[in-house]
Amino acid sequence: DPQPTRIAAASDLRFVMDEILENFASDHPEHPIEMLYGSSGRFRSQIEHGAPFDLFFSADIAYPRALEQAGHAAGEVIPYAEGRIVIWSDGLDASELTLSDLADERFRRIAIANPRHAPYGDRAREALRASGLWETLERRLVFGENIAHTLQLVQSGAAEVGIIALSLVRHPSILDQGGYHLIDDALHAPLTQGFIITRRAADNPTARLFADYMGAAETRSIMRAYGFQLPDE
Amino acid sequence: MTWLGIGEADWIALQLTFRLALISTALLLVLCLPLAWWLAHTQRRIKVVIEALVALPLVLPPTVIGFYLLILLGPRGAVGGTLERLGANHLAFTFTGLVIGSMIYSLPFVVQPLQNAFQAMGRRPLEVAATLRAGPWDRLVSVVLPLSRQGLLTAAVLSFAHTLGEFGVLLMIGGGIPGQTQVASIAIYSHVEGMDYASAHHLSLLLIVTAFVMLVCIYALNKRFKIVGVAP
Amino acid sequence: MTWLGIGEADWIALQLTFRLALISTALLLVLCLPLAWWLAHTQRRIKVVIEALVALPLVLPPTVIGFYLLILLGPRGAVGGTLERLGANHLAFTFTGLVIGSMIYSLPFVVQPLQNAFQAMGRRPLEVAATLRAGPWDRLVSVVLPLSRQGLLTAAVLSFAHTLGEFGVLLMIGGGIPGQTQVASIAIYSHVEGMDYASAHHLSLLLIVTAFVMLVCIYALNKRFKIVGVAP
Amino acid sequence: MSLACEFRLARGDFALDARMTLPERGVTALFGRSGSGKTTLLRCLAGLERAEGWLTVNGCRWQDDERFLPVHRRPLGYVFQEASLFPHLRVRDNLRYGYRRVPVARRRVDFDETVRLLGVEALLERYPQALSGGQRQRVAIARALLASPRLLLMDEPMASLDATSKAEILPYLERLHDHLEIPVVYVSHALEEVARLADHMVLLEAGRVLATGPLHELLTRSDLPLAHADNAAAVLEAQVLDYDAGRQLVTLSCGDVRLRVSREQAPSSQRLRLSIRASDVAISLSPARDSSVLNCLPVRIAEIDDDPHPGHRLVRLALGDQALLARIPREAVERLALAPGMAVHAQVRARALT
Amino acid sequence: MSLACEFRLARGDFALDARMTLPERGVTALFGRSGSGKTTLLRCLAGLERAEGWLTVNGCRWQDDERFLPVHRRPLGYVFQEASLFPHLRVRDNLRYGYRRVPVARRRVDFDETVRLLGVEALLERYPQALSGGQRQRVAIARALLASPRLLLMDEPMASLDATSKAEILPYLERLHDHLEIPVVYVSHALEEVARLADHMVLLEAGRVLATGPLHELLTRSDLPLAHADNAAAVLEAQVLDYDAGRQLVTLSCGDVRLRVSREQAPSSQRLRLSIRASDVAISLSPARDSSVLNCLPVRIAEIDDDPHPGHRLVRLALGDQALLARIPREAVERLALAPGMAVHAQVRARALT
Ligand SMILES: Nc1ncnc2c1ncn2[C@@H]1O[C@H](COP(=O)(O)OP(=O)(O)OP(=O)(O)O)[C@@H](O)[C@H]1O
Ligand SMILES: Nc1ncnc2c1ncn2[C@@H]1O[C@H](COP(=O)(O)OP(=O)(O)OP(=O)(O)O)[C@@H](O)[C@H]1O
Ligand code: MOO
Ligand SMILES: [Mg+2]
Ligand SMILES: [Mg+2]
Repeated sequence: DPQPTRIAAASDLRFVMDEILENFASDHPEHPIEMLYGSSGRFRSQIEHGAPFDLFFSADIAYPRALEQAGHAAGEVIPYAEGRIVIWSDGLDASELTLSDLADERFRRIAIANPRHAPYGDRAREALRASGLWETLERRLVFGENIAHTLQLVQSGAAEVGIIALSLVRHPSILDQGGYHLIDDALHAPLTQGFIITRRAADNPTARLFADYMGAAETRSIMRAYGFQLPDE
Repeated sequence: MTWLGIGEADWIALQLTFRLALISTALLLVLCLPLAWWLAHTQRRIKVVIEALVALPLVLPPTVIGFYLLILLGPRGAVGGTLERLGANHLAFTFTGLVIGSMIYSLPFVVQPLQNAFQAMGRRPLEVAATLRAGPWDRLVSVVLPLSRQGLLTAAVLSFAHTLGEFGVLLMIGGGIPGQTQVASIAIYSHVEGMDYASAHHLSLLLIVTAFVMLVCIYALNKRFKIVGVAP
Repeated sequence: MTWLGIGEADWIALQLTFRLALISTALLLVLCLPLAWWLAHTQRRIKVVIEALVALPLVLPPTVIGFYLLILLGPRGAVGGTLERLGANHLAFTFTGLVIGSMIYSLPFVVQPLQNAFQAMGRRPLEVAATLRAGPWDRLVSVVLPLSRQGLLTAAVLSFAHTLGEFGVLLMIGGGIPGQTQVASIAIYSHVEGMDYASAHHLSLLLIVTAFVMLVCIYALNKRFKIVGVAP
Repeated sequence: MSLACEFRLARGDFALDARMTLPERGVTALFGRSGSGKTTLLRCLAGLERAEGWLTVNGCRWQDDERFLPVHRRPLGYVFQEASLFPHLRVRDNLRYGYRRVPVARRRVDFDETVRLLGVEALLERYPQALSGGQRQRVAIARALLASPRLLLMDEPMASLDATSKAEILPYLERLHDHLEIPVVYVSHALEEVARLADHMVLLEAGRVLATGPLHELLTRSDLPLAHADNAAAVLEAQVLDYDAGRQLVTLSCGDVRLRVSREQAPSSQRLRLSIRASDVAISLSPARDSSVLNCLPVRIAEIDDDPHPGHRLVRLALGDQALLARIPREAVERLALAPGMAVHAQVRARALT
Repeated sequence: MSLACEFRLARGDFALDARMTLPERGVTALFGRSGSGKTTLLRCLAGLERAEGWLTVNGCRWQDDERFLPVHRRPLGYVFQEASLFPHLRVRDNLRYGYRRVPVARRRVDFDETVRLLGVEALLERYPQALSGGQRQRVAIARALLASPRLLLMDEPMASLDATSKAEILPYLERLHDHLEIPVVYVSHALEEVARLADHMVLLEAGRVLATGPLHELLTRSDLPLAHADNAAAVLEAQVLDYDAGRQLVTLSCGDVRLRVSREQAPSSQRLRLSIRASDVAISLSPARDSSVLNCLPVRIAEIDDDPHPGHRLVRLALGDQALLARIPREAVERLALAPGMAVHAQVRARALT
């Protein structure tokens, strides 16, 4: 029984990758793949210390770049998407909200990912700063460890509203619960995401195959459906 | 303001951590004393169920416990919701919430050593004290606590040390608010994830050294005032 | 293959979890017996330092311990690197690595209750056994272990339950690889992150119920064969 | 009557079913074989066992179907059969444990005196682990006394004490019992200790009270096991007539007869208690004039009984309205042709007890 | 000589500094006041304390500067002064603990017989917590014996036993000591127990050996405290001449004099040991013919000493080459004008010990 090819993917890719993988598996049933989701930062340090991952899809292109420089990559860093951030709330329809509405006192707690290490959190902070809201809101912010955790803080109702990844709120179960407000991407630096094939997978045909599969039209349309902007569009 | 390679926010986190550990350990000791006593002495069948329940918080990953607690203590949960209806604030992202969370998770570390100590002590010293006019409270202070000192110490050390390092529960229900709920463990982890390894190492080292010095002092004091043993 | 609302991968994770908990608890008990015995009986100064060291693994957040362990056991670390040079594989992301990690983190839960039990027992029963021809091993089996049963039980329960729920250390040095290092706690958390709450609840519930039933059985057995107490 | 009780309690096969009434003051010896329930009965009195039944002390109801005075409210002193010192307290603090808990106004026992008389001054700063068995026992006795009890329960308090220590402590206990004027229940297997200290006696057998009454009655009753014990003895109450300080001799009257007993000081009271062991009484047909034995009393043989001692018979002698026991070799019974009703002379070595 | 040792050990203020030699078999009584170091010495013998010095048993070096035979390799039996039953084992398993660990071929004590003679058959299934104090002690004695020891150390084994239990156990111990042919070191405060069991005696005072020697010598030496004790006694070795089964009387010769002693059965050996308490000896100037006292022996007054007993003097009497003690009222010493060198008659009540 051959070892499946193992992909470590940032948690914002959780839903989209599941769909892509489903297609890949039916197209290439002889190439088994195992998907692990988590925070990009953790995967980066684990790969540095010998983690058996064949591909690494990061939420921030900086991580795979660092790995490449340290010689952990087989080949180049490939940018695959640009992420977007949205305002989302579990209790009300956030499509009605704008960034400046967050100043309203009824939002006692606003969840963002931790800007210190989570790329989505960093962009959320940029956006809040750019709209001059950071000082007002800072004391009401709570921080998720990664973007999926940030989503949970909002889902539990403990934070009335949050700034999270568009790719996550496009999940059908969330779309059912009402809308979201897309934050203008002019307010923050682009969230360019990239992946690498790790050194251990240099001779792994499945890894190559999956890397190529990311460029397939079917895949690209799924990515788009989850709100990602693709690099060359 | 950086000192010993540790930024101001981290100093605050450290301070918060020790406050949290101290408060939850103290509260736990007080609450668990009667429970452990009851467990040590009851003959009732229900005892084994309670004993098993006490250990259960350990069984789930702390992040998951934290998640369920977040729901429970948040505005829509049974506890948080009730508080909101009473005009108070819910407990998610509050220091009180952290205290509750770390208490639940450290419960077994306090109950079990105490229960063992009480069982090992037996009833004899209490009987003797009673014949010498000591009432229940008096017996607790003058006999039970000194004689179960080793168990109390273990309970306190395990609970305290464990709260210092607690991460999952605190992360979930704390929200990492600097100065309020961002404890050292979360700060260290943030540094690691953010690849600020120097800060992570410094803060880890400081936490370890402080805890180590505290523990050595406690154990040394304990040894100094130790009963020499029972034999001969 | 879904049964009780729990998928195949989760069953595997659950099995892995129990195997890990069993193995690391068993190893810890064996290793900690002599250490706890020495701590209970030595008069040397260094004792307090060792006691403090034993509690230290608790002080850092598990994820951070896991991170340091990852460095240590990985191909560039002192341990992992040495192994690689000797032609073996490093230990990061292996089941062995998980065992080492969970043992380090559970160390204090095993040492301290055992040490307390040994201290409470005193030397008298050993002296008596020695006058009745029991050699050191014989005394261990026929006197020390039965008389410190409560402490052994506490040590085993705390270590076992704690390993079931351990998340941070295991995630870091294990990487959560299905079938190899993805234990139940990581699986549950994955479900939570993936908003597959149903699976998370099912797996949590199963873990809790299994652990609860195990604990109740253990405690009931313990009660059944219990010494009735010391007083007349 | 000052202490009365009735207790029922089951422990496995063993069942305690005891009812007794003790005098207001003075020492009651609790006597019985190993396992007969002495400790259990003491524990019931102390309230350490929740027995069915009732207990009245000095007119106060301590326990009945409705009430149960908790142990720490019962003003008692308890010397446990087994080691009971607090291991975490020095001897001084063990002693002060009960002492401190009695309000100053109600303290009736002096700390320093007790410490001195029980010979534990030199041990005050030690922990119990650094004491010998006998030293521990003395500390435990002192600790119980220092709680100024109104009921003193002592479970073989002198079992592991040497004769000299006993000889030092007994007179102190005697004085203390007098001084405190409280009932004392005293378990001991040493008949001599009991004869010396006790006025009253309760005999237990398999959890039941076999007999209860004044010590001197029970000691000589041939239907009870005491008269047949190795160290069977009679206890006589006698009137002091005279004290000869030079020869340290007291002359006493006991009914019609006169008795002489050696004694260090003049008796302080008009009455003295004497213990006369069955083995200390010899019978002669004629009065022995040139013997070292002090007393040669005219007595009448009341009864000649079997004696468990090999080759002996137990002879009950009537001395006025009191009784003496004599353990006589079978050979002598034959040789002297002793028979009930005969008037003989008893050569008696008596000991003053109080 | 079979057991010889020298030990030095310090414990706080207390220092043990004991050197002694014990006979190959037979019982050595270890006597001394509370805190004199008896328990400590036993612990040194057992190897439970790492004392300086050396110990040789039956020609084997158990301990010296180089060697230290660990406790479990020393084939001994130890009855501890304090409770020592394993709380996690039933009485049966407590008893079997040492028994099982002795290879079958080396077992010299019968399980069922020991259990029966110590009266613990009914307790076998109980846990120690469900036993009374005396029951625990009996189990502990049985347990030590069942380990078929080659050296038996007993620390006040009968302290909390009633007279009847003692009377049942003592003959068994006696026989066992004979049968096992091992040295026994026996700590007891009861002189009577000691006089009955022991051949040899070691007197301890403040950690030092005050005297050591055959029991009958030490008991009557007036420079030692024993002769002045309350229950001072002499022990005589006598030759059996005749047994009168009907009267249960043994006739013995002790030097030139004849003695008669009551005894249930005919003595099994030609020698008997007699204990004669100082308080059981009366002096008369003329032989008393019509007294119930069996023996009226011609003796010579050797010495008249002070006696701690009020109003008494201690008279040492020479009986052939052996000695008797008599505790005589001062009054009688005057009245009969007793003086050293005088020939008098001793009225003696003797007890056969073996
Ligand atoms: N749990 C129990 N199960 C069965 N019997 C018990 C239990 N506890 C005590 N006993 C019995 O109760 C009886 C009374 O015990 P107690 O301690 O009162 O005796 P005691 O008269 O003090 O004896 P001793 O002189 O030996 O101290 C004993 O025969 C003992 O075996
Ligand atoms: N740690 C210690 N510090 C000081 N003195 C000690 C210590 N341990 C024991 N002792 C003393 O050693 C002496 C000998 O004790 P040991 O137990 O041998 O006496 P013992 O002769 O058995 O007395 P007992 O008849 O009372 O049992 C005692 O006086 C005791 O107080
Ligand atoms: O690396 Mo993430 O996508 O912030 O969890
Ligand atoms: Mg008793
Ligand atoms: Mg002793």
